[in-house]
Parts: sequence; structure tokens; C-alpha cells
Amino acid sequence: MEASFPMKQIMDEEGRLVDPSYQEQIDEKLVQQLHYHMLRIRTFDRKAISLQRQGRIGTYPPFEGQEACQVGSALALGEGDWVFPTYRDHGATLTFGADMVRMFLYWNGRQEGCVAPPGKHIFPAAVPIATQILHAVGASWAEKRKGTDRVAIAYFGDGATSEGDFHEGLNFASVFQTPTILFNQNNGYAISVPIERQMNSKTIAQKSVAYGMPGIRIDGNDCFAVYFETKRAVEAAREGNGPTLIEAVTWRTGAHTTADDPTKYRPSGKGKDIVDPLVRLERFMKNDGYWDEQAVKTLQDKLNDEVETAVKGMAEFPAPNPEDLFDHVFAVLPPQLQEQKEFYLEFLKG
Amino acid sequence: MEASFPMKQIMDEEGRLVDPSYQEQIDEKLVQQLHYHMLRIRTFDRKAISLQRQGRIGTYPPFEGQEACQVGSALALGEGDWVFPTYRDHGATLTFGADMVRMFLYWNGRQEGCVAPPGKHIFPAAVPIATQILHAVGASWAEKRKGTDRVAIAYFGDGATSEGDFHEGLNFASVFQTPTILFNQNNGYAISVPIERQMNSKTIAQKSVAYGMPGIRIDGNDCFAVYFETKRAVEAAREGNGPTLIEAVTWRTGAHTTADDPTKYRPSGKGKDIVDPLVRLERFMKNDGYWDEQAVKTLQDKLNDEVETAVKGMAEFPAPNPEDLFDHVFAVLPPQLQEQKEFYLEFLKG
Amino acid sequence: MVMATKMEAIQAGRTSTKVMTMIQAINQGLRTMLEADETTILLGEDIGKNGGVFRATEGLQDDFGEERVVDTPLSESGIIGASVGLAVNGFKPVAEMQFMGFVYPAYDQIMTHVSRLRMKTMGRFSVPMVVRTPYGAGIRAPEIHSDSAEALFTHMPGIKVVCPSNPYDAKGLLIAAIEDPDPVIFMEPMRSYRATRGDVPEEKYTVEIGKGALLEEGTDLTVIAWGAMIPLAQKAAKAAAQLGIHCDVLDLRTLYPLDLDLIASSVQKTGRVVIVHEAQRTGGLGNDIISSINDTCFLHLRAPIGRVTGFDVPVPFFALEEHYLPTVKRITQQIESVYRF
Amino acid sequence: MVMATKMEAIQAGRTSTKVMTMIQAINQGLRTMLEADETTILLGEDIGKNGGVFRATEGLQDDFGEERVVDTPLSESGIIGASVGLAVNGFKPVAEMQFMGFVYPAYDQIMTHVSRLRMKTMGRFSVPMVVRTPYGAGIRAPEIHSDSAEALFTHMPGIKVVCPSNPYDAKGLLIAAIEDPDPVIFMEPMRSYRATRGDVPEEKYTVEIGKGALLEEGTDLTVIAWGAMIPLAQKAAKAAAQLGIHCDVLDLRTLYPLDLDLIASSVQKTGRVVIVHEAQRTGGLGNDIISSINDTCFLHLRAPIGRVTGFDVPVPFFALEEHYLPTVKRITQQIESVYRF
Ligand SMILES: Cc1ncc(C[n+]2csc(CCOP(=O)(O)OP(=O)(O)O)c2C)c(N)n1
Ligand SMILES: Cc1ncc(C[n+]2csc(CCOP(=O)(O)OP(=O)(O)O)c2C)c(N)n1
Ligand SMILES: [Mg+2]
Ligand SMILES: [Mg+2]
Repeated sequence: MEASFPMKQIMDEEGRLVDPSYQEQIDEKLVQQLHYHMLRIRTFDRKAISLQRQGRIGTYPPFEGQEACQVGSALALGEGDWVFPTYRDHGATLTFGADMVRMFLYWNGRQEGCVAPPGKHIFPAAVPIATQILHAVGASWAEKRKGTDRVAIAYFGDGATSEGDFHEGLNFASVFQTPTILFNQNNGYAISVPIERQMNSKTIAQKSVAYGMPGIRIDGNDCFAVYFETKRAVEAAREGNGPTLIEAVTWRTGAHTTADDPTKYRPSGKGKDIVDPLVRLERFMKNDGYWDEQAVKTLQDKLNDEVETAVKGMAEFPAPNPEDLFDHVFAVLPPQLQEQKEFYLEFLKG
Repeated sequence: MEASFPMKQIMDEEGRLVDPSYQEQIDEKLVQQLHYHMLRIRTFDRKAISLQRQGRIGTYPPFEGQEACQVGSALALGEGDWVFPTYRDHGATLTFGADMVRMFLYWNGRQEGCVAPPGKHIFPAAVPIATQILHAVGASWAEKRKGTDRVAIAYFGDGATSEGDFHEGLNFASVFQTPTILFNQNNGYAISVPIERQMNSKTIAQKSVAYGMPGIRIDGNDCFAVYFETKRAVEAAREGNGPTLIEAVTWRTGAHTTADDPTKYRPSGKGKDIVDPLVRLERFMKNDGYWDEQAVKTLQDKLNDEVETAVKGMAEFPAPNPEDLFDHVFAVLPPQLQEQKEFYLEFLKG
Repeated sequence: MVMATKMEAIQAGRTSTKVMTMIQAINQGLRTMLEADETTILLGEDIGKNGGVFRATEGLQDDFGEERVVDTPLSESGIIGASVGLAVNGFKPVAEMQFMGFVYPAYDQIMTHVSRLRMKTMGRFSVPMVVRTPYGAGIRAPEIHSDSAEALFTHMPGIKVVCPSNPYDAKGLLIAAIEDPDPVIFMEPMRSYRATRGDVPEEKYTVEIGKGALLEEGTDLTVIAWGAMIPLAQKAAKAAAQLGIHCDVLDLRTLYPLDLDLIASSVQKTGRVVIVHEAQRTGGLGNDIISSINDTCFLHLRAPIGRVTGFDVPVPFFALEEHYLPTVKRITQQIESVYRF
Repeated sequence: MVMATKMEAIQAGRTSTKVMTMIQAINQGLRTMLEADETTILLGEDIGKNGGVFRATEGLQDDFGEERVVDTPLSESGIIGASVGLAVNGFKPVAEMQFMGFVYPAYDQIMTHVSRLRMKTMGRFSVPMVVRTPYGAGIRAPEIHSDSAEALFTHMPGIKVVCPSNPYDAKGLLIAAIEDPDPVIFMEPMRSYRATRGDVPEEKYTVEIGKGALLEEGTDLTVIAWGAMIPLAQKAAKAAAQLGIHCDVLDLRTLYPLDLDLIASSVQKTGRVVIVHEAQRTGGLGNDIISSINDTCFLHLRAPIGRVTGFDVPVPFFALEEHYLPTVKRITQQIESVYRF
């Protein structure tokens, strides 16, 4: 069965195109875009880790190593599409247009971090594993019903495939032929549990067979494979051909979260041979004449500034307002909740 | 994908062996056993429907048309194995050794109907769809842990495959390589919903691919195919080779339950061409010289008697005891429940 | 006797009414909203071709098509989870859970998303949806088909819970629920589906969510109930009247948010209370009502509050359900004993 | 000050104790039962190699092997459902739900099988299992990681619910839970995992399920709490004492079945009550306690029962959690206001 789902690669570890049929489509603009966003979200990610260490934000789940997955897939989407991320997919949402200040706020325990920019269809990160898959199915079903060509993408990990909602989501998507991209980042671990103990199937892509759904396994550290295969799935969905399951094989370089210690469960050396997706793209850029040392330095400076500005934005953001505890539970506060709110605001005064 | 899961048949609709390699294993004893049990449970089933019509039992879900599935699979089990039925699998449990009086009691709303005979590992019928699959996985896992060669069989319908617990159950079974037989009766409908709207996959057997688990599709109206393929799966499980998913394609001849009207949702004529599994076996018996008209008549009389005696057993069973409302919730009644019980028994007196 | 709900209809000058059962009223409510609002979409198991196992959706797929009255796979979490996506993207899903005992597989979706999405996005996204579900015992249904699980939802912030006792309220509350900007659990007493009949206006109308009704007026004691327990409460009140005990009978109609003013004003008048519900006593909504009375009526209470509820056991197989359920006799005795305290 | 739990230890003549945190006591309790009973089997996400996200199972897989300390797939319904099968077939599963907010996907299995199997088979099959789960807010955890969902289980007949507040009780109750013939939800206040320390006997001992403890003795008012709220309740009682209000402080320890005798005897003495819990007020266990006091202490009550609870909102993101949670100040004020009624 594994044989039916070989891992698709467009660019190898050395940054060489292994599938020359893509040569033409890989132009300057795409390369720079991929590079810009991957570098940008990495800058964000590393800053977030250091903020957590300083106690300036809460527990944080880094995505380093998964930048090709997140940027490649997000760039394959259109403006009006819907994004349903997990807690580890803020690389994708930042690329898609989420606000960086609010991203920091989110990781600082602020609900303001769940509020997407106007017009942007970005759901709050799903914390209960696999639940967002159904939301993506529902939202894209709504687009289909409205007759638009918009799609939804659901991000989820290898561990998520064990939950009932993964299954119910894929079944709904296939039965109603919703325009949904089921984008799996197989980073080899669900916290400490390696994929071999998570499932007995050799691939995640083969799970598509259960739903009579197209499935594909790609090298998730190859930003071109991610970009073009996601784009293919998006186009199929737009054209009314229903959902696709994409397994992007990748690697989480760091800890599950800043509260996690991977040395407890990952054999030392495991993953060391994996070429970082950003390095891989840079090799390609160097090989193919896209690399401009000075421009990259300038870009890095600019990104550092952007991130620092966002950190400042977080710090200067209005303090948490206790009224927000009450005001958004219902469209209109029920009387007993109104009473609780009044009681509490009074309490705070005295 | 359908091609990878062709429907296995040993005997065709005319009662002729299509796979002669089974000739030797199909002996007098097996044929008579299959026939005896299929006739027996059909007699029970028809009686139950008529009891429901007379208001002597509650809503009843008939299994007519699925006798080959239920008898063939139950006979493939060993004494100490575990059976996890749905509400429609009392044909299987009766064959495996459930008590007929208690079966009637069950359908008359008596919890006494859930009490399996001593030593018999028969679970109460699962009402919430697909939940029992996990119980079968757990119970057979326990056997594996104890080092026995016992197995568990979980019965479930085509509709059940849409539930999260189906998925979580098959995943657990495959990850822990439990000795579990996942026996699906695909009778084409989940109440009113046809399989084409339940799933987008062409077969249920192909869902095994998602779990790296052996799967097979068989003609569920061919009692030999059911018997031998279940036996093969049971033996594999006993030998430590883990679980198997079996899709037995069959047909529910009657209504979903006595409260259901299939003419509302089944195109008229649909299923009319399906040869009843008992008729099919009888054709085989006639073809192959196993048929003894007189003996079958005698058997039918005997079975009628057995069923009538069981009905009497139900009627004469001690009346429901209100104390049973309280006494089995915990091993020891907590004080507040004890108080509620005392209050109520007092209330009943006056 | 004050029939508050009928009064409302009459006050509003609605004359074109028809006598119907609760199940017919629900069917009409759904039809009304499918007609009135294009975004209304019905989802559930067997609700389409089959018209629902209780026929609540009978005829609706024929008239509104398979895209608006959708037979789904057998997948409760799927139904609710997909409805979240539909609801945030412009639709008004009305999802049917075939029986309340089958809502549990969807509990996670309701608890972690349906109820919290507005809060966590500060209103940027919301989930205006209705979960319809038949509940309760008394019709000799199989195991798990008779649960009464309101307290699992009244404890869940962000969700409203509604439970009509008669056809008029059923239609009016259902329409109000579908029009509500927030998610509503709509509990239908299946025992009353065909057992209750009454005048129901043919046009569109609403019964306000959050408002109970005073069904009978008395001075001595307040009986508080809802849904399938209302007819029993009314009969018990009648029996008590013959003993000289005159009761207010309150039909809560909405279980969250509770109509605390109605409860307080009645209890402050009578000083005595009997609460009736068929769910288990421990953790049942009766406890919340007692607490609210503790908060608002402490100095008015003349006797401990009495409760007639299901016992703290799983809803039994049907041979024993008559022993589990409150009965008119148990309620009457409780009224008497509270009165004589 | 009466330290009931320590008293028990001393009375039993246990001298070999060690000061440890609650998480260490839980780890020891698990180890004790893995040693004492071969059928004990631990299941959960990340409990093996990783030793649990809070290190509750640290070292146990190393010492007892992968067959007895099992890392499962990410599948809560799977864990509980498989445990049902293990439990009926001779094992004692101790399942960990990583956080209480992740028990909801398993709610169906717990509600329809774990809690009902003994009842429906009249004892032929039973499900002796323990579901361990960290609960509660206050440690700046992400969304859904801070729920306090006891009321969803105390309302479920057939399940016991236990919640220790200190290391001694944690170990003793955990062992009692594993030895119990019925299923037990074992709630661990994660905020107290490392914040509470105390003497814990090294040997095997149990704390009886169903019995609360009187932690502080007073005459004026009864403060009732459990789990992570106990340290706050104790501090508030101390603050109240400085105002001349002397409180009984009850640690319920078991949430179902409640120790109604303990509650009644204290309230009949003091006549005034403040209940503290961090779950939402509506539907919270506080309501059950109020009802039981209504039943047993009506004539003794001198003031409406006060409550300090979470508000009726989802447990918020952590920037607001200090506003959601009861505080010593809120409790102290409530004690005062009930006392001055
Ligand atoms: C329903 C549920 N159970 C458990 C958790 C705790 N948890 C958070 S992340 C995680 C592992 C997820 O693994 P995977 O899906 O592979 O995603 P990754 O973290 O690798 O990106 C777990 C168990 C949760 N968030 N939700
Ligand atoms: C969780 C749950 N949801 C809904 C139901 C109601 N229900 C009972 S039987 C049934 C259809 C089951 O179909 P299938 O699995 O194909 O089995 P069959 O009845 O055909 O034997 C449904 C929806 C249920 N029992 N449990
Ligand atoms: Mg992962
Ligand atoms: Mg079926």
C-alpha cells in the first residue's frame, strides 16, 4: 500500500529540482515569496520562544522545521478562502494574513489573539485535536452551497488522525464532496508518541482510501512540492472535484511546546540528517542564481524590525479588560450573567 | 480500489459451490449446523415480530436476511471467545449460546435480558452505534495480555462506519494488534440512509487500508463464505496476527425496526432479486443430497416448540422488581441512593 | 386558570389557528423557517426521505430539496462539527440528534466550539444554530433512548436550552431558537409529541426565549416543571386543590437562561415549592432552581423545597421506567408534605 | 486546627512518612498499585516514555514495562472504550485524560457504558476503572486546558468522583479508587500538583471514598470546598477569624457520593454556609450542596447560603483567569456578608 503513495518531491535535499517539469512555474516571484515568508515566520517563531523564556508570553509551541509546509500551503490559497489552523499553524496563518501583534497576544493568553483581521477567514487555533477538520468541511460546504469557488483548508498533525473527528470529517467531506483541503503535517510525533505507535498504517495518505478520496504523500520540507500539490488540490476543489488529503512529511526541530523536553522521548540524533526546509530553499536559490547575500541580510533586518515592532505592539496593547469575561458569551447578556458582571465590577472597585 | 476487494463467494445464488477447494471442508455436520441455526433464529425472529404486533414486547429490530452473516460468524468462534453484538445481532448471540427466554425479556424492556449465561462472554447489545467496537478491542487485548488464544468479535453495521468510535476502534486494534474480528454486516441501509450516502468509498473492506489491517469483502448471504472467512480471521487472531476487518454484504429483508416503514425510503423492488440466505443454503442442500424434507419438518416443529416455550418463559418470568432500579448501579449502594430506594419502596406500599 | 401562552396568541390578535399535536407544530415551525429564511438548513440522520424517526421533518425534503434538508451520515460529532462551519459561514443549521442519548458523541464539539466560539473570537465568529433533540422516558423506548440531559447543557456557558410543553410553545420557541443569534439546544418531550394537542397559529410567531409561563394560579405553593412533566404537574395541582392546597404551576419553557423573576415572584407569594423533573436528582436542574430561591426568597420560604425527580440511577430499561419517572401521585404527595411541613 | 487526614495516618500508626508534593504522591500511589496488583494497567497519551505531561507517571514505564504503562494513540474515546473491554475482562485500567477539557470526546463512552454496564447487566459485568484527569485553572495554561467539569460526572449515576486537595489524600484516595469495584473519576488539581506538600506514608493506605474532612473548626459559619480551592478557603477562614468569624472548613474530597452527614452536622452547628468552587455557578456542584442543606438543615439556616464560584462564562484565556477564579478576597467578603446577613 505504501507503494501506492510514494513521497512526491520536486526539489531534493541539495536544493536541486528532481522534477524538471516544474522548472517553468518556479519563477523569481514564487521563490522570493516562499523565502520571504519562511524567513519571516522563522523569525517570529524564534522570537516567541525567547519571549516565553523571559516569561513575557505563556507556553508556546514552536513550528521550526515545518515552515515549508505552512508557507507552501498558505501561499497556494486565495484571498477569500478559509483557514482552520491548530495551535502549531500560526506560521500558516501569519503567511495568510493574520496579524502579528494579535499572534503574540494569543500566546500571551489574550482572546484578542483569536480575532482575525476584517475579511480574513481565519479560525482561532483549534486546541482540541482534530475538531477543526469538521469546521473546515462545514465552512467549505457553505461556500459550495453559495456557489462560490472558495475552499477551506484544515491543518492537522499526525496524532490528529487517531481522533474520531478526523474520521467523521473526512467522511463528511467525501460524502458531500466539499471543497476542502485536508492538510496533514506528519512531523513524526504527537508530543512524545512516534507515528509507529500512533497508527499501524505506513502512511497517512493511504487513509484517503477509506473515503474514496484522492490522497497524496509529499515531502513537506520541499516548499515547491507543498506549494504545487496544495495548489493542485485547491484547484480541484474550486472546480467541484471535492476534497483531497495531503500528507506532508516533515519534522519538528524543537520541542512540542516550551514546556516539553524532547530528549525524554526522541532517540538522540534522530532527525539530525533532515535538511532544514529553509536551508533547502536557500540551497536551491544559490544553485539557481536567486541568492543575493546582501538582500537577504536586509530582509532579515527588516523582519527583525517587524517582529520587534509586533512585540512592542503586544506590550502596549490595552490591558485585559475583565468586562470581556462576560460580554462575548452571548450576543445579549442574559440577566443572571449581567448580574454577575455587575457584582464583579463592583467587587473590583472596592 | 474496489478491484482490490472483490466480493468473495464460495456458494452462488443457486446453491452451487463456485470455489471447489472448499468441497472437502463442507461436511454433513457443518451443513446441518448452519441450517439448524439459521432456521432456528429465523423462527425466533418471526415470532418476535408477531409478539411485537400483539403488544407483548416492545419495538423490535428484525434481522431476517442476515442469518448467514450471523450464524456463519458465530459458529466460527470458540467457546471462550467474546461477542459484542448490536441490537440486530441476537441471531448471532443466540447461535453462540445466549438464552432465548432472556432474549425475549430484553426486547420486552427487561434488564434481565442483558445477563449472559454463566461463562458466556456475551456483551449486552450496544445501542449507541459503534461504541462496542472499542469494547471488543479492549476485551481481546486483555486476552492477549493474559496469554490465551481467545478472540473477540465485534458486530456492526454499514452505518456504524461513520462514527468516530469505528475509527478509533480499528486504529487501536491495529496499533496493539489485538485478536479482534471486526465483523461488518453491510445490509445497504442505516435506517433510511443508503450506503451511497453514508460513505463515498465503494466498499467497506477498503477502509482496512487506513489501518494497515487485512480486510476482506464477502458475500454475506453465502453462509459458507461467512463461516470460512470468519474462521480464517479467528485463526489469524489466535495465532497472534492481529485483527481483520470483514465486510459481509447482505440485505435486511424487513423494516429497520417494527416502528419503521421501509417503503418510505427503499425504491420498490429494490432487493427483490436477492436470494434469501436460508433458501440459498437449502438449494445447496437439495443439490448436494443433504435435504430430507421430513427431517426439516420435524426440525421446524421442534424449533417452533422451543420458541413457544421461550415465549412462555418470558410470560412467566418474575415481574419486574423496582428494587432492581437501585441495586445494580454500584457494587454497594451509596447512602443517598439507599435513602431514595427506601423512600420509593415505602411510597409503593402506601 | 391562566393559559399564558394562549393569551399571548390572543393578545397578538392571531385568529387563524389550527388544532395540532406538538410534532405537527414542530414540523410547521421548521417549514415556516425554511420558507422565511433561505439560510435555514436542516441536517440529521434519517430526516430527509424518511421524514425523521418521529416524522418531525415529514415532507420537508420533498418541498425544500436535498440541499436544505440533508440526510447525513451516522455521525453526531460530524453533524455538529460541520454545522459549526456552516453557521460561521452564513447558514442557520438546525441539526437533529435522533434521541438525546445520542448527543453525547457530539458533546466535545458542543462544549469546546459551539458554545465558546463567540466568546473566544469576541464576536468575530458566532454559531447561530439549533440542536433539536427528542428527550425523556415514558414511551417504552429501548435503552439510551430516554435520557433527559438538560443539565449537561445548562452548565455550559454560551448555550441556551429550551423545552416546550405544548404545541403552541413548541412552534413559537423553535422559531425563536432558529432566529436566535446564539446556539440553542431545543429539547422536545417525545412523550408529548402526539399526546399534547392545542391551537397553533398558522403564521410565523415567536415565544420569547428566557421567559417562563404561569399556567395555573394559586396561593399556597409553587410547582415548577417543564416539558413532559407539565401535564403531570397540572394534574397534581388539580388533585392538591381538592385537598385545599392551591398551587401556582410554572412552566419554565427556557432552562437557560432561567426566568428567575417569575420563579421569585411566585415563591415570594406562596413560600412553598415543589420542583418536578425527570432527570436524575443529583446534578439535576432542580438544584439550580433551589439555589436561585435560596438567593432571592430566603425570608419567604416556609418549608424546605420539595423535589419529585428521577432517581439517581441510569434511566432504566422500559419495564421499570414507570418506577423511575415522577408520577402524579408522587407529585401530589410531595405537594401535600411540603404544605404540611 | 484539626488536620483530619494527618490524624488518620497517625491513628493508624503510620510513621514512615516522607514530605512530598501532590504529583509525587500520585506517582507513588500509581507505583504502589502497579506493585500490589498485577492487573493494574495504565493507559494514556504520553504517559510512558514521557512520564506524562505533568510527570505523574514518571519512571513507571521503565519499571513496569510498556505492557503495563501504555502510550496510546491520541484518542480519548479509544482509551476509555478499550478500557471498558479491559476492565470487564480482568484488568484494572487507570486511564489518564491529559487535561479535563479533553475528556469530552470520551463522554459518550463514559455516559453510556462505563457508568451503566453494571446496572444493565445486573452485576454480571462491571467496569472497575479509574479516569485520572488534571483539572482547573490558575497555571496560565492554554484554552480548554483549565476546565473543572466535575458536575458533568456527579450527574451521571454509576460513577464516583473524587478530588483530593493535598498529597496525603491524593495517594490514599487514588489507591482507594483503583481498588474500588466501580468506576471513579479522579480529578487532580493541577494548580496544587507542586504547590501542595505534606507528609505521605510510604506504604499502601487508603482514604475512604465518600468521606469528607473537617480541616478547620469554628462555630459561626461553614466553608465548603474541595481540590484547588482548599488552600484559598483556609486562608479566607483565617482572614475571617481576624474579623471574629470562626469557620468550619470542610474538604469534601469525594464529590459523588457526597458526605452529606458531614455537611449537615457542620451546618446544623453553624447555621451559615459559604460554598467555594471554581466551576461555573449555574449547574455547578454548589447547587447540589445547597439542595442537600435545604433537605437537612432548613430550620437551622440563619442566612442564605453564599457561593463563590467561577462565573457563568467559559473558563477564559489565561490573561483573564484571575478574574474568573475565586480568590481569597472574594471568599472572605462572602463569609462576612453571609455572617452579617
Ligand atoms: C482532544 C485532545 N486531546 C489531547 C490534547 C493534548 N495534546 C495537545 S497537542 C497533542 C499532540 C498532537 O500531535 P499532532 O496531531 O501530531 O500535532 P503536532 O503537535 O505534532 O503538531 C496532544 C496530545 C488535545 N489538545 N486535545
Ligand atoms: C450514536 C447513535 N446514533 C444514532 C442512533 C440511532 N440509530 C439506531 S440504529 C441506526 C442505524 C444503524 O445502521 P447500521 O449501522 O447500518 O446498522 P443496521 O441497523 O443496518 O443493522 C441509527 C441511526 C444510535 N443508536 N446511536
Ligand atoms: Mg505531530
Ligand atoms: Mg445497515
